[in-house]
Amino acid sequence: MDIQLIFFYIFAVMAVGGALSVLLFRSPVYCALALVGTFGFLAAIFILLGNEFVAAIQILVYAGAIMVLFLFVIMLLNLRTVEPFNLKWSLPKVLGVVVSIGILAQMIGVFTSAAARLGPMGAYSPERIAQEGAVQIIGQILFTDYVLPFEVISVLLMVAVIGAVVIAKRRLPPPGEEGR
Amino acid sequence: MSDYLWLIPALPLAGFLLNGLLGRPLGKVFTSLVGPGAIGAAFVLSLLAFLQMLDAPHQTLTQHAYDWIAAGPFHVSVGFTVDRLSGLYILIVTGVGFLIHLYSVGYMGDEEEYAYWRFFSYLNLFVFFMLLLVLGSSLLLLFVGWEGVGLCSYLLIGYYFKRDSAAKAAKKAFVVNRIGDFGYIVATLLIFTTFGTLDIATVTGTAASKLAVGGPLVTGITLLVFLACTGKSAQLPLYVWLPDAMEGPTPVSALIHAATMVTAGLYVVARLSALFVLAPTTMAVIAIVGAATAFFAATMGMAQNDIKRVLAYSTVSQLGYMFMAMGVGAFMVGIFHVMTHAFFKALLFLCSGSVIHAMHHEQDMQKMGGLIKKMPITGWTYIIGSLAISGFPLVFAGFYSKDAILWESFASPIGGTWLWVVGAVTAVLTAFYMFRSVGLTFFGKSRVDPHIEHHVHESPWTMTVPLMVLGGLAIVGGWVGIPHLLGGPVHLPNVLEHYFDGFFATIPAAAAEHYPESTEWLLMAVTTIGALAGMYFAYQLFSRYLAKAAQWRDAVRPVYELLAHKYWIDELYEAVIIKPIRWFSETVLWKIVDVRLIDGLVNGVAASARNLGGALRLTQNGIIENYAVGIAVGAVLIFWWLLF
Amino acid sequence: MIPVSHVLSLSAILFTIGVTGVIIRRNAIVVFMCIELMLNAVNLAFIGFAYGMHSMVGVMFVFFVLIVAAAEAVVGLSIMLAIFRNKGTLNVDEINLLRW
Amino acid sequence: MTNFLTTADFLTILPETIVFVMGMVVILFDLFGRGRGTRNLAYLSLLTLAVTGYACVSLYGQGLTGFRGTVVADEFAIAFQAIFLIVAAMVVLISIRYLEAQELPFGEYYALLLFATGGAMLMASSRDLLLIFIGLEILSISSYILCGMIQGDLRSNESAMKYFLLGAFATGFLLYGIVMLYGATGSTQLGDIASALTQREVYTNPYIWFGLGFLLVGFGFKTALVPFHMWTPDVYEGAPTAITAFLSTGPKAAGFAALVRILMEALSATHTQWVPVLWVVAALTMTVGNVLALQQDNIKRMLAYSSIAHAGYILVALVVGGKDGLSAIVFYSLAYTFMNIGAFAIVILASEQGHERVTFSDYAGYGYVEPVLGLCMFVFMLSLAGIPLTAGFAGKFQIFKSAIEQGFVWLTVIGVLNSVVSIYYYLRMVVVMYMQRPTATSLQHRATVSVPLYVAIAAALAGVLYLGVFPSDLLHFSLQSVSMLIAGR
Amino acid sequence: MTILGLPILSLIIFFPMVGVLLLLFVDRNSDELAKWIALAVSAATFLISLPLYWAFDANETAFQFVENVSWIPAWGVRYHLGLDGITLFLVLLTTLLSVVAVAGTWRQVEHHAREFMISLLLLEVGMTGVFVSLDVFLFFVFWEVMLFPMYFLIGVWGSERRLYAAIKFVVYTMTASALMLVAILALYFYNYRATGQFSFNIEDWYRLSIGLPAQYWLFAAFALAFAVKVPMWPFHTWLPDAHVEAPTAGSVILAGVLLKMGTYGFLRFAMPLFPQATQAFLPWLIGLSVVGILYGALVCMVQPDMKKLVAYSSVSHLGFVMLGLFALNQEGVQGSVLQMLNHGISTGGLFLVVGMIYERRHTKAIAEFGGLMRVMPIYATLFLIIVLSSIGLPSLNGFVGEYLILIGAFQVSPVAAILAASAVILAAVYLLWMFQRVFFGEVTNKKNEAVADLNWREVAVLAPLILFIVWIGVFPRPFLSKMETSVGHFIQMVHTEPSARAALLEPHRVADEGGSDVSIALKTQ
Repeated sequence: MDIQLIFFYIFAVMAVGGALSVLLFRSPVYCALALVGTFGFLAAIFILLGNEFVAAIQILVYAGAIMVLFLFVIMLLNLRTVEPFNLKWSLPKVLGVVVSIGILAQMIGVFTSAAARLGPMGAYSPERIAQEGAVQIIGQILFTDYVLPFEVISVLLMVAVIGAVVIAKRRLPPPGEEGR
Repeated sequence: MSDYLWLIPALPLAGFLLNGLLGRPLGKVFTSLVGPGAIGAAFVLSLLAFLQMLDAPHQTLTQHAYDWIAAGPFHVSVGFTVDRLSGLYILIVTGVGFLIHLYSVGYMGDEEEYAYWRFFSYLNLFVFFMLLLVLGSSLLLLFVGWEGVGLCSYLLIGYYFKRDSAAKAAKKAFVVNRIGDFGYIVATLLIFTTFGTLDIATVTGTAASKLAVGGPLVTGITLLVFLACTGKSAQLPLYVWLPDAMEGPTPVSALIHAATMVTAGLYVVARLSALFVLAPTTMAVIAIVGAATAFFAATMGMAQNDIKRVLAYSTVSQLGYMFMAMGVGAFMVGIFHVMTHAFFKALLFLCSGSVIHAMHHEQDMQKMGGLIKKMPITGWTYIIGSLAISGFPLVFAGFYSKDAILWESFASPIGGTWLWVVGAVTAVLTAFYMFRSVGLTFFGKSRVDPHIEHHVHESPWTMTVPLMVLGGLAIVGGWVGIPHLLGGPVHLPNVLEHYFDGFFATIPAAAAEHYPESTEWLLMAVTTIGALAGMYFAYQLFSRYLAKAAQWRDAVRPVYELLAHKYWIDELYEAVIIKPIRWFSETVLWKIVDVRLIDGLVNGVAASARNLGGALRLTQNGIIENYAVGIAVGAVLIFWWLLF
Repeated sequence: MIPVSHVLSLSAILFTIGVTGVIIRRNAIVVFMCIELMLNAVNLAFIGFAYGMHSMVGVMFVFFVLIVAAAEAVVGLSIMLAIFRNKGTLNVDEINLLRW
Repeated sequence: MTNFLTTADFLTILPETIVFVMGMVVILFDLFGRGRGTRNLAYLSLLTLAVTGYACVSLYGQGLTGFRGTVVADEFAIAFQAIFLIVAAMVVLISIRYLEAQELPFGEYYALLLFATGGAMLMASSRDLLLIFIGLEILSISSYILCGMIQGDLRSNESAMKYFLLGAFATGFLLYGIVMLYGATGSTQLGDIASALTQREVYTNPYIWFGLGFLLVGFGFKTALVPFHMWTPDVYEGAPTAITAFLSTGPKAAGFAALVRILMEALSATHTQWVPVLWVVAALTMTVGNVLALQQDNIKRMLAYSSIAHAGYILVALVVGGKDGLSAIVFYSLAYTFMNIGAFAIVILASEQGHERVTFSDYAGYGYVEPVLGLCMFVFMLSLAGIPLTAGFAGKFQIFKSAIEQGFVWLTVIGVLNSVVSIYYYLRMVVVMYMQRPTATSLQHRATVSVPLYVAIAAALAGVLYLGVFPSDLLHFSLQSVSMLIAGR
Repeated sequence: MTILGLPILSLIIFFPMVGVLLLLFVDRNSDELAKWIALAVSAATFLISLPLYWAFDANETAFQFVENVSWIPAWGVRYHLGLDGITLFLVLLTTLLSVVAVAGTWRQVEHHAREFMISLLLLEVGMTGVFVSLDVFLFFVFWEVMLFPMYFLIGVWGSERRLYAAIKFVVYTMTASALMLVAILALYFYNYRATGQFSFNIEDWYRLSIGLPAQYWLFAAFALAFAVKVPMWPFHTWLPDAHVEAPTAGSVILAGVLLKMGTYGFLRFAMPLFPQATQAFLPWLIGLSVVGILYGALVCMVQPDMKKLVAYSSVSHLGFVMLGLFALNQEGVQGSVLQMLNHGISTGGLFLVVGMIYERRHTKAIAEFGGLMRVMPIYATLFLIIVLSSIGLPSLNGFVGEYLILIGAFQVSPVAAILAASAVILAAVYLLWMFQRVFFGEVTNKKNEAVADLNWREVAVLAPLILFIVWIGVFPRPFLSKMETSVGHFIQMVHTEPSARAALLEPHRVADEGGSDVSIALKTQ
């Protein structure tokens, strides 16, 4: 049996485990760490799928930037108060769980169904990527076909920055408390 | 002259307007002149018209005033007709009307509170409508008058509007009449659909050709018309309003509820005789109803103590007589009695009015007595009237007309013995209760309240003159209809018969078997003697032996109560008809159907929408998770729809 | 050779876990983590398809999703910061001034 | 492979470019112009919008496409861009006094407004799911921030957080939808998807249905369709009133623009599938929105629910499709913009320093305190209720007309009955304004004067009445604007 | 066709707007001025509308004074007005009653007289518009817009439960007319399919022949909208509430004109557009009319409140109107059109007089009164005349209409006619009973001792009504002759298949039998 596949399954199980622990850990900090783990395993799976570059970005941006931001905020708010595990099971929640399991069933059903079939084959076979190098190809596409999204996304980042400033920055701090 | 027929009703109308608009500012003298004046003038014109009519072609004058209603085939014009029937009627109406107006000047002279001018304007208006009724050449125009007189009687009965009894009586009169009018309206609808017109001449002219004898259609029409008549002319079962109508001022009772309006029913029947003769069933019904009314009313009359009520019931009873005549096809005789009755009943009412006037509006006969000395003219005229109505032989008007009726009820092809018997008994009863009232009022020792005793005196000339004139008429009025049996030997013609010769339709099966004169003599003798006995007996009993009268009354207490309470008919109607209807309307229709069902439904819809909102609101509990659940549920449903 | 359907199934599982987390967790930050999990599931699906179809579109998409996720994280976390300052809790079921 | 960016490319996105660039300029001004109040920024933004409007007008009819067909400046795009510009302009006008009254003296506000507008415009003009997604995100994230503007106010924070969390959640669904379409067709460009769908084996591919479903969920959230609507009232109520006015018109219209473009250009082959779904959703949306609005005492919240209902009406037009139906979407979006922002403008005008007047009882006797404004409010309410001679009626008429034409009789009946229900709560405002005596809490004296607000109200009134009495011109315009979508079908 | 080259109909419709504009500039506190302006404007409108009567050609079947301008080309909507012998009188009635309403409530408006008068004038605009629109869209616009001034009249100036009554009035009507809108749209497309062009022109629609089941549904939708307005039993329950709560002017207009819109709707739209459906539903409609007649009358008898009583009496009287309409013959329809006028005048008058006593005593409960005859004789007299006309006393207007209706109905369904005729009894019962309780007897209630009799203004307000009551009763020809042709045309329309109507819809004159010239000459036969 193909070694790739075995690794895939291993990482898959671990990713799912990480996800579940995000779902089930009580302390936000643990959750965050579990999420980092999940991202790691996903990155590994990306490698298996032949996209080392994306895997790297995944680690850098997600695990590196985003999750750090999460942890930073958690620490900042020092949410030591561990969320009591009673999830307050209300009827809607139960319904929700049932429903999401339903979604899962439907999705698996579709993905494994015979009718499901991939779209037309593209030009970028793993071999080509291997010889031309993923970074070069991506760069090329990014600055030709995707130049507009690339430019526009900057506006998005700009908005995000402004937003952070507007919302989080303290105007007129309350007396007797230095801004953190 | 016929171009000016419209003036006859127009004059009273003008009088009404003048009195109504200017009566208050210009005062009593003005009113006293305008009111009777207008009617007097109308009487003169009527007389002229009458005379011209007599030698007009077909003895008919007609005038087309203008087109009233025109819609498609339906077309009614305002036109007036004076023929032998209406000619006689307008004379009665304006003539008697004039006398009564004159009388009212005195009678209502001291009227302050309720406005003298109102009274006269109403009275004039009444005469206007009555003339319209009589002269109208279309059934619909006739109906206008018909309803108009109803309105006026409503207004005049309610003249003393402060009295609740008066107000109620007025409403009762109008409503009961309306029940009859319903019949009239439907009848006209049927007539229009049958004849395509409502012009009386055309209808009566073509009736025989368009309607099958005894057919359902003609029977229906005539029965409906008769229903109207029972309302207007106070026959069973709709007579109940007339006794209460005595709440009105006495001249009103005299004019409207004795002489003119109440005979409108007979006028209509006579007018449409051509239709009625085609409907034997209806004729039988009319005869029976008439006889029954005559009898019942008479019995009730015996137990009344209010002088005017006695007269009221006698009116009902006499009207019954007239219908009996109509019912047996003796239209002429019926009209004859209408005329004589107009004279003597108006006379009686006016006399009673004069008494009441003198007695300061005391109407209870038990508080009277011996008045003949104090007010001779009134007294004697009253006695004349009583003799006339009781049919004192040979002299008085009533005798001839009533006797004619009785004879016809026996001899006519429709009539029969039983009819005659009822009539005869009624005649005796009539004589009895009339002279009961005479005795109680004018003879015996005075029972008058001492406080007012010394005020009692004879009435002014404006009142006594009409009394005397009418007294005269009450005597000579009958001489126009002397039966051949009596007139033959001394060559006195039966003027009326000659006058109406061939005017009224006759029953198709007119092969009336001929009775020997002896029978006629016999019947006449029996009734006459009975009547005389009744008169004498009653007179004696109620002028001299009151105590004995009381004893006998107590002996038959239940019967007396029954009569005194008019067989509890009013209470019966109240309980059986009025109450249930009101209950149904109030409880079922309004409170349940309207409020509960329909509105309940309407508001229910609105409420349920609001409640639904309230329920859905609960999903909006502000917790993010639930909203997420909502999204997820929606997603699942959509997938499910799309995939499977 | 990894069958795409397996990759997709994995992404489906992750996605569902994310959804479930959003529904049952009460701490806003954790809820947001679960959303990030969903986004990752999406990324995985993109990569899987790109892998299966030899296409680069999916890969490109992943980058932009990443950036969007980052931007959302910045804004979202600052919003939570503000809320925590004012209310002292991040339990979503206690933050329901606005309802009905 | 070589690549020249031609001027056509840039012209195509000229409007968006102007808005984005000027947004940044506004921030710079704000940076250097601290303390000089924000009015100038407002006027700058207005100027920007005006210029952009001019750009749109001059591009109209040229049918430019750029960047390998990922963006177009066709009539449809420009029609909606014009709507967004009008929305933005009116929101700027009503914001000027609002910011001062609520003591929110910062210029990022206008910048974010411009960015949001730009995002919306991008959504309307792009023919690539990626660009649509990015535009959507720009719009959404700016909206989250604008909702949370009032720092000290818990309600504002809460609405921001709810909007954000649920928005991100829905984004997840949207993305998954895109993945599926990508997986089934190998592309994210609408044109390619459409051409791929012409092959049967693609058409029967369950990925497509999944993608369609996920997309509907995502856009259903943005356009607040039942059952994805629940966030709407909370967010609208908590957000600053001016922003509520924006949210209820701008993003909604943008969502519809994108949805229409996707469904018509990419997925029109599958309409037999999504029409029945949207039929049900439309009926639910109208009914739930109206019925829930019956219960509200808070005007913002009432208008939030009513906006759900109006989304339902627009959805009817989408379900009906065809030239008339789609043109009705354009028409109704504009009409709704006028009447809704007009109503909000009056709410803002009535509110005072630091105290908003958002409950019905605040307006007892308002019609007599402020006859003219009361009358305007009355007209806006009538228009929202869809009474003749107002824009609301013209829009509904066009919608129902097309619905009947296509034979959607029952949907029409549901619609008209719903608008009857809506009369009930819109008239409640009238009842309060004219038929109740002023109370202690209600507005007793005339509100402070604000020229920009008056301008906004006047504009809204003019729009409502003009579109109501003479709808023809706009109808022709909107018919033109959607014609190419039908041609592509 | 115009008078003096003026677009007379537009002038009549929109002249009140002049008053509205003037009033907008009146200071909100100067009530007197506002009233005078309103009075002047409405009176002027009435005067402007009067020439219509003489200018109208009684023998022309086509619509007259037509104005036809394009309005909304995108939908094929046109500003299309016109008048026929039926609407002629409805318009005149509207303008007359508007004047009466303004003058009649002079003292009753305690607050915001300016707004009150504005509403009244706007109402007049709407009502006239409804009657003269020949474009269905235009009609619908007026039909709906006109609700809101009325809504204000009830809601702002009404009595205790005014809010409930007002919203009930609006929602009731709106619900029905919403369905009518759907039907209108459907017809719009039928017309498009048939002719290939979008048009709301009623004259075009008259040519549409529609398949059967569809025709039933459409007729039902239209009929429902109009039946609510009439109101026909069982859709009448908004009426008592609205009337009881409304101020006098509101009641007068509501009873006098608004209800006529329902009957007019049947006459102009529901029946000619769907001849077969009309025939099919006829028995039911006749039945409902009769039920309404009796039901209204019976419920009237037990009403403790004068206004409520009059309101229910409207249900009964409108039942008559509908009955005549459904008789579908010259007598019936002419009678019912005439009865529309009569009801407008008499019931309007009744509401006025009730309002006058309400101004003085601030109660409408019959039990509160008694013996007023002595305190206020003039009032009593005028009241009685109006009551009698409402009872349908011959020689007053009510009778002419009702009798024609009965004649017409009897030829179609004798049973219905007889049942309806029995209402004459009930009418007498409930109205006279009220009259008796209010005016007869001693003055039991001390409050009534000092009540003032009518002043010159109030008499002047009632005078025109009384005039018409007597005039129509005694000499209805001037009215009947003007409407004869149009009514005949209407009946022909209903009796001919739409496909066969081409000739009918060509404007043509009918033979001049007893046309406009009315002879009062006294001819002898």
